[in-house]
Amino acid sequence: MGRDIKKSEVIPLPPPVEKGGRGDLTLDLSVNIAGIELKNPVMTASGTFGYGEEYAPYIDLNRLGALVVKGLSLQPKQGNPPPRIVETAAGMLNSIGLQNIGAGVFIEKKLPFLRKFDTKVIVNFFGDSIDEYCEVAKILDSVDGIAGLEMNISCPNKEEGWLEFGTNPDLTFRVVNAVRKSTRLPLIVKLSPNITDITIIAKAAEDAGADALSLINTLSGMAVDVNTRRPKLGNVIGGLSGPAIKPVALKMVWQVFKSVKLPLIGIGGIMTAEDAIEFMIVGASAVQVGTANFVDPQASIKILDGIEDYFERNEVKNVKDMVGNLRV
Amino acid sequence: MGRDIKKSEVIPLPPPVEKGGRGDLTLDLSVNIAGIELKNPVMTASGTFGYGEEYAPYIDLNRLGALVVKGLSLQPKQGNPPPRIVETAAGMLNSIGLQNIGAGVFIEKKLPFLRKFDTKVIVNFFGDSIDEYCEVAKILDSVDGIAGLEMNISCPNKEEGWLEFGTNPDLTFRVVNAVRKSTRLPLIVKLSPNITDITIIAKAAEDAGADALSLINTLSGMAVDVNTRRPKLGNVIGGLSGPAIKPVALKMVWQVFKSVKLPLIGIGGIMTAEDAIEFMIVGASAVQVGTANFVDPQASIKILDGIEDYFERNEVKNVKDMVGNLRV
Amino acid sequence: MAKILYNKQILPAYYQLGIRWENLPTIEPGQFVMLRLTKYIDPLLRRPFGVYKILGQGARGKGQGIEILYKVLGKGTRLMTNLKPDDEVDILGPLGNSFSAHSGKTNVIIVAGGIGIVPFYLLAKRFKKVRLLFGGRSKDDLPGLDDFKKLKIDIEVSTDDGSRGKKGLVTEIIAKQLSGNSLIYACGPQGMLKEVARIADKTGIPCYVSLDKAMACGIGACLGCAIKVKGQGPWVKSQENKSAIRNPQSAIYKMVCKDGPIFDAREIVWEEI
Amino acid sequence: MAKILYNKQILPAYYQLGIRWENLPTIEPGQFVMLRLTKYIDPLLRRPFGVYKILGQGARGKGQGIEILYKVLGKGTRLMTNLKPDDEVDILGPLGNSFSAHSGKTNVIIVAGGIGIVPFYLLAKRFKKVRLLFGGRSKDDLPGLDDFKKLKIDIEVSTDDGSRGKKGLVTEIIAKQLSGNSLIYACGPQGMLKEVARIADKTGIPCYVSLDKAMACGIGACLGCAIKVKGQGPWVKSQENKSAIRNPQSAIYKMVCKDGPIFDAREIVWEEI
Ligand SMILES: Cc1cc2nc3c(=O)[nH]c(=O)nc-3n(C[C@H](O)[C@H](O)[C@H](O)COP(=O)(O)OP(=O)(O)OC[C@H]3O[C@@H](n4cnc5c(N)ncnc54)[C@H](O)[C@@H]3O)c2cc1C
Ligand SMILES: Cc1cc2nc3c(=O)[nH]c(=O)nc-3n(C[C@H](O)[C@H](O)[C@H](O)COP(=O)(O)OP(=O)(O)OC[C@H]3O[C@@H](n4cnc5c(N)ncnc54)[C@H](O)[C@@H]3O)c2cc1C
Ligand SMILES: Cc1cc2nc3c(=O)[nH]c(=O)nc-3n(C[C@H](O)[C@H](O)[C@H](O)COP(=O)(O)O)c2cc1C
Ligand SMILES: Cc1cc2nc3c(=O)[nH]c(=O)nc-3n(C[C@H](O)[C@H](O)[C@H](O)COP(=O)(O)O)c2cc1C
Ligand code: FES
Ligand code: FES
Repeated sequence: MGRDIKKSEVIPLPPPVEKGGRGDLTLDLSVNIAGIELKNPVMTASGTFGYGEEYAPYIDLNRLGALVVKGLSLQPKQGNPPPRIVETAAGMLNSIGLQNIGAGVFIEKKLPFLRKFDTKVIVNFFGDSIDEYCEVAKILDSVDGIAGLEMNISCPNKEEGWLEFGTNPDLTFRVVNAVRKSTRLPLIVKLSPNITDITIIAKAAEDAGADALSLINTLSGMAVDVNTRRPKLGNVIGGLSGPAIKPVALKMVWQVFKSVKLPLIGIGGIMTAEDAIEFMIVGASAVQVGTANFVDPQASIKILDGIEDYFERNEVKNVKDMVGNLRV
Repeated sequence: MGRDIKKSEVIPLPPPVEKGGRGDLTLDLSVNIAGIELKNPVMTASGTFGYGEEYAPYIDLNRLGALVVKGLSLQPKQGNPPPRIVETAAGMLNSIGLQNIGAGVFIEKKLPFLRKFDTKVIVNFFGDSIDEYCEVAKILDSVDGIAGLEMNISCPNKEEGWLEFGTNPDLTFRVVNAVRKSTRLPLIVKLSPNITDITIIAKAAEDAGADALSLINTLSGMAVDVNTRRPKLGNVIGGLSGPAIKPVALKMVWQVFKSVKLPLIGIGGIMTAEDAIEFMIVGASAVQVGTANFVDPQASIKILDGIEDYFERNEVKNVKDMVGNLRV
Repeated sequence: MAKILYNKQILPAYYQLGIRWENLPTIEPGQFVMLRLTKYIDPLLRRPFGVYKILGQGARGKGQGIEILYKVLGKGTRLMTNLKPDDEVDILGPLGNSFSAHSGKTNVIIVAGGIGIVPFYLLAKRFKKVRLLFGGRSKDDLPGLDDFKKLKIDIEVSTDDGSRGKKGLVTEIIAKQLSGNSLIYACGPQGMLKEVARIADKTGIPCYVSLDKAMACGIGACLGCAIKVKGQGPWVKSQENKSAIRNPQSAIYKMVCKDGPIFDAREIVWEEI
Repeated sequence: MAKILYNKQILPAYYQLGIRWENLPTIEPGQFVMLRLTKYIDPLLRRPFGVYKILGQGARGKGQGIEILYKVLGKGTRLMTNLKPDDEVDILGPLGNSFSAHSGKTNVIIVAGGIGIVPFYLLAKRFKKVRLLFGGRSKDDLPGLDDFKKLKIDIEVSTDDGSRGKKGLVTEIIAKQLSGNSLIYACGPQGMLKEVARIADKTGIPCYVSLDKAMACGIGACLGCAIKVKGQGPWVKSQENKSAIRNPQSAIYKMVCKDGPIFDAREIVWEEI
C-alpha cells in the first residue's frame, strides 16, 4: 500500500523577463557590509525565504546581494502550535516559534545547494543561552560557503528568567561579546524594535564587537477571533511584519544611524524599490526584504531593478552616496 | 475691501438613519470606568475629534459613551511646522505637535457647547513639567461639565532632559502622583507604546493613584520622500496610528490587563465593531476610536451599533462579561 | 499576470472563475494555486485555491487555463467577486502534492463537504468508477454538483436541512458504503474531516484528506501552515482496534502547502488540528 | 453613498467624474469634498477634491450631482480611474470656504495651473467679465479648457513646452494684464502660487489663492493641514513697497480644510509653505 504521499513536482513560474543590457551599465550597486562584499544591497530576510532553495524555482538567486536563511539553533526546533500566521491590516503576525532544522542539518543538507549560487549566504541564528549562541557560531564558523552571521537577539534567555537578550543592554553586550570571540565570520546583530530606546542596544552591540546591525525584527502583537474569543495565534502573541511596520522601522534605522558608526541593514515592510530607498536615505547600507517575498516571490528582484532605475534616473553613482543622506 | 474670507456654512451630511427600537431593548451597554458612568463603552480618541464641535454636524454626539477632546496645555500651543500628516500603509503618521488652544480658552469657548450634550466629556491634557501638569489639572478640576481627565504622558519633560514622562516608571509615578493630588476628578493615564515593557509603566501609574489606564498612544515612526530626500513630516518623526497598529495595541492591552487591576480603555486602529470587541476580549472595559473618525465621521456610531448587534447575537448581557474573557 | 476569462456566480455564495494561463504546466488533482488579488496592500497576502478544472485541456494554444471554484467568505473572496473578463490576477503555482493512488482498491469513495468539492473534479475523472458523497448545509452549498453529474459517477447527496438529498451530515452516510476494498478521499470542514478520519481509522480503510490552513508563502518557506503529524517511526497496528499508530511523542510539524495539502488521515494529530 | 454617473478620461492624465448626489446642498465656488475611495484600508484616508461643476443645477430632482475633475497622481486617483457607472463612493462635504468678492474690482483675473483650474468653473460663472490665464506643462495639461471656452470668457493659454498657447510659464503673462482695478484668484502648483502672490504683493493687487495640503479629516479636527499665516495684528502698508505686512512674530497656523482652502495671499507665510 502506497503509504507515502506522492509529491508532485512543483512547476516553477515562467522565469523573470531578462533585463537586457544591465551588464553593460557602469552602475555600481556593490556595497561592503561588515566585510562582506555584496554585489548589491538587496537581501532576503530571515524566516521569509526558507533556506533559499524554496525560492530557487521562482527567482534567480544569483541576482540577490545576499540571502539570509531561517534562524538556526543548535538542535532542531519544532516551533509553536498552529495557527501560526494571521493576516492583519497591511501586515501579518507570525508565531512560527523559530522552527528550524538545526545548524548541523543545515550545513549538511541545505548549504551544498546554496554554494552553487553566486550569492552571499548569511546565516541567521539564535540560542536560549549565551553558551548556545556561541556553540552555534562556532559550528558555522568552520564551514565553507557562509559569508557572515546574523544574530537574532530577540530571543528569551533561559538563564535570566526568559528575559529577551535584545531588550537589555547588558545582556546584549554579553551575548554579542561572547559570540564575537567564537567566530571570525562577519557578525551582524539583528535588533528588536520592542524597546524604549533602540540606540542603547545598538551601542551595546557596537561596543561588544558587532560588525553591522540589522533592524528591525518584528513588533510584538496579537489578534483575536471575536467569534471563538480565542487568540488567532496558537502562541497567543506573535511578531508583526509587513508594510504596517515600515514607519516604525524607518524611524529606528534613522535613530540608530545617528548614534552608532556601524553599517546598518534596514528591514521592515519593504515592498517596493521606493521603500528600500527610504531606508537607504535614513541610513541603511543594505536592506532585507521579508514579508514581501510571500506576496510576490520576485519582490526582491523587482526591488533591485527599481533601485537600479532610481540610481540611473537620479544619477546616483553608488550606494554610499545614498546612505543617510536625508535632508533635514 | 472685504479682507475677511467669507466662510461658507458647512452643510452636514444627511443624519444617520434612525435605528428603530434600540431604546426598547433591555441591552445594557453601560460601564463605569474610573468612577465615570458611561452609557456605552465607545469614546472618541484625543486629537482625532477636535473639541467635539467639529463632528457635531456629522454625528449625534449624544450617542457616544464619552468624547475625549484634543490634548490641552496651560498655554495655547502652536504645534509643529507642516507637513503634519502623511498616510502610510493602513495607517497615518502625525506630527501635529500637540497644537491646542490652552485649558483656559477651552473652558471658556468650547466647553459650553459640549455641556449641551448628554455625553461625558473627558479632557486630555499634558505639560512639559510636573508643575504644568498639576496646574492644568487644577484649572480643569474647578469647572462644570468635565467628567474626567486623561493624562497624556507621552510628552517630553523639560526638567529631565526632555525624557518622556511615560517611558520611565519613576517619572510616571511622580507626575501621576502629583496630578492625583491636584484634582478630585477621575484620572485616566494614557500610556505610550514606545516602551520595552508597558506593564512597568502601567503599574507605576496604578501605584501613583490613577483610576484607569488608556492605551495605546501612537507608535513613533517616520516616512521619507524619495524624490526630495526629505522627511515627509516637518517634524521628521511623528506618531503612527490606524489599523496598522492594532495588533500591537491589542497585545499591550492584554499584557496590562494581566498585570494591573485598573479598568482599561483600549485604543489603536479600531475601525469596526469587531476591532472594538477584540479589545474588550483582551481586557478593555471601553474603547476609543481615533483615526477611524477621519475615514468615516460616523465610525464611532457604527462601531457602537455593531457592538450592540454583537451583544444581542451572542447574548452578552453586559460589558463586564466581555472584558478580558479571552480563551487561552 | 493571467487574464480572467469569466467569473460566474453559480450559487448565492459560490463563483466559478476562469483564468487564462498560457503554457499551462501539468497540474495534478489536488494541487492548488496562490492568487494575488490586488496591487494594493489590502488584503496583503495571497489566497490559496484549488484547481477545480483545467480549461482547454489537450488542445494546445488558445483557451488554456484553469477554473477556480470559490466560496465568498471574507475580504479576499469578496474582492474576487468584482473580477471581470480581461482583469488580471497573479497566479503562483501549481503548488502542493496530489492524491495517492492505491492499486487494488476498487471501491473509491470521495467525501466532500461544501467547497471541499474542489479537488475532486480532476480526481474523479481519473477513475473509471468512483462514488461521491457530497454534503452541504443546504442545496445552496453543493457547488459543482451539476459538473459531477455530467461525469456520470455515483453520487449521494446530503444536506443539513434536507433541502436536497438525504437530510443530515454527509458523514452519516459513509459507513454503509465501506467495504474491504474501499479507499476514501475527503475534503471539507474540519469537523467533517475528523469524523471521516475516525471512521476510516476504526474500519482500517485508507483515507486521504485535503487540509485547509491559512498560508502566507504557499511554498514551504514561512513555516506558517503547520499541522502536527505523528512521528516518523514505523506504523504499528494497534492491538485493540485496527488503527495504525505511531509514537505520538515524536510528533512533528508538517507544512500543508508543501507536504500537503493532502495527507494520510492516520498521520494527522487530529486533537491538535 | 453616492452613485457614479460617469468617469470620462478627457486627457491622458485627467478624468471627469460625475457623481449623483441626492438633495444636493448649496455648494459655493472653491469648496471641496472628501471622497472615500474604497471599503478596504488601502488607501486609508479620504482624498480632497474640488467641486468642478454642479450637475442638473436648478432642475430639482433627477440628475442632481457634482462633477469632479481629477488628475491621476498616486494610489487614490489611480483607483478612481476604475470607477464605473453605478459604483458607489462616500462623499463628505461640501467643505471649506469660498472666494471673497470685492466690489469695485472689475478686472477679475483667474490664474490657473493644470489641475488648479478646478475651483474656477463655478467661480467664472458668477462673473459677467473675467479673464482666465491658464497654464500647463503641455497641451495635455489644460484640463477643462473646452468647458471654459463655452463660457465665452477671455482666455489666455500658456504651456511650458509651447504645445499650445504662449510658450512659457503662466506667471509670465500676468503682469501686462494688471490694472488698478484688478483682482486675482489663483490655484495651481506651489511655485506658481508663490510667484503670483509675489506679483500681487508688489503691485498691491488683492489676490486669493486656493491651497492644496494633505488632509486627514477635512473638517478642522485633526489639525493636520496646517499652513503658517501671519499674525492677527492689523494690516500695515509697508513704506518701501505697496505690500501689506503684519508682525511675523505672531504667526500662527491655520487649517487649509476649515480656514481655507482659499486664503488672502498676503496672509500666508510663503517661505514656510
Ligand atoms: C490548499 C487550499 C486550497 C483551497 N482551495 C479553495 C478553493 O478551491 N475554493 C475556495 O473557495 N476556498 C479554498 N480554500 C480556502 C480559501 O483559501 C479561503 O476561503 C480564503 O483564503 C479566504 O479568504 P478571504 O480573504 O475571503 O477570507 P478572510 O477575510 O481571510 O477570512 C474570512 C473568514 O474565513 C476564515 N478563513 C481565513 N482563511 C481561511 C482558510 N484558509 N480556511 C478557512 N477559513 C479561513 C477567517 O478566519 C475568517 O473567519 C483553500 C484553502 C487551502 C489552504
Ligand atoms: C482642497 C483640495 C482640493 C483639491 N481638489 C482637487 C481636484 O479637484 N482635482 C484633483 O485632481 N486634485 C485635487 N486635489 C489634490 C488631490 O487631493 C490629490 O491629488 C490626491 O489626494 C492625491 O491622491 P493619490 O492617492 O492619488 O496620491 P498619493 O498616492 O497620496 O500621492 C501621490 C503623489 O502625490 C503627492 N500628493 C499627495 N497628496 C497630495 C496633495 N494633496 N497635493 C499634492 N500632491 C499630493 C504625494 O506626495 C505623492 O508624490 C485637491 C487637494 C485639496 C487639498
Ligand atoms: C514568517 C516569519 C518568520 C521569521 N523568522 C525569523 C527568524 O527566524 N529570525 C529572524 O531574525 N527574523 C525572523 N523574521 C523576521 C524577519 O526577518 C523581518 O525582520 C521582519 O519580518 C520584518 O521585515 P518585513 O516587514 O519585510 O517582513 C521572520 C518573519 C516572518 C514574517
Ligand atoms: C492627528 C492625531 C492627533 C492626536 N493627538 C493626540 C493628543 O493630543 N493627545 C493624545 O493623548 N493622543 C493624541 N493622539 C493619539 C490618539 O488619541 C490615539 O491614541 C492614537 O491615534 C491611536 O488610535 P487610532 O489608531 O484609533 O487612531 C492623536 C492621534 C492623531 C492621529
Ligand atoms: S504557507 Fe508558508 S510554509 Fe506553508
Ligand atoms: S484635514 Fe484635519 S484639520 Fe484639516
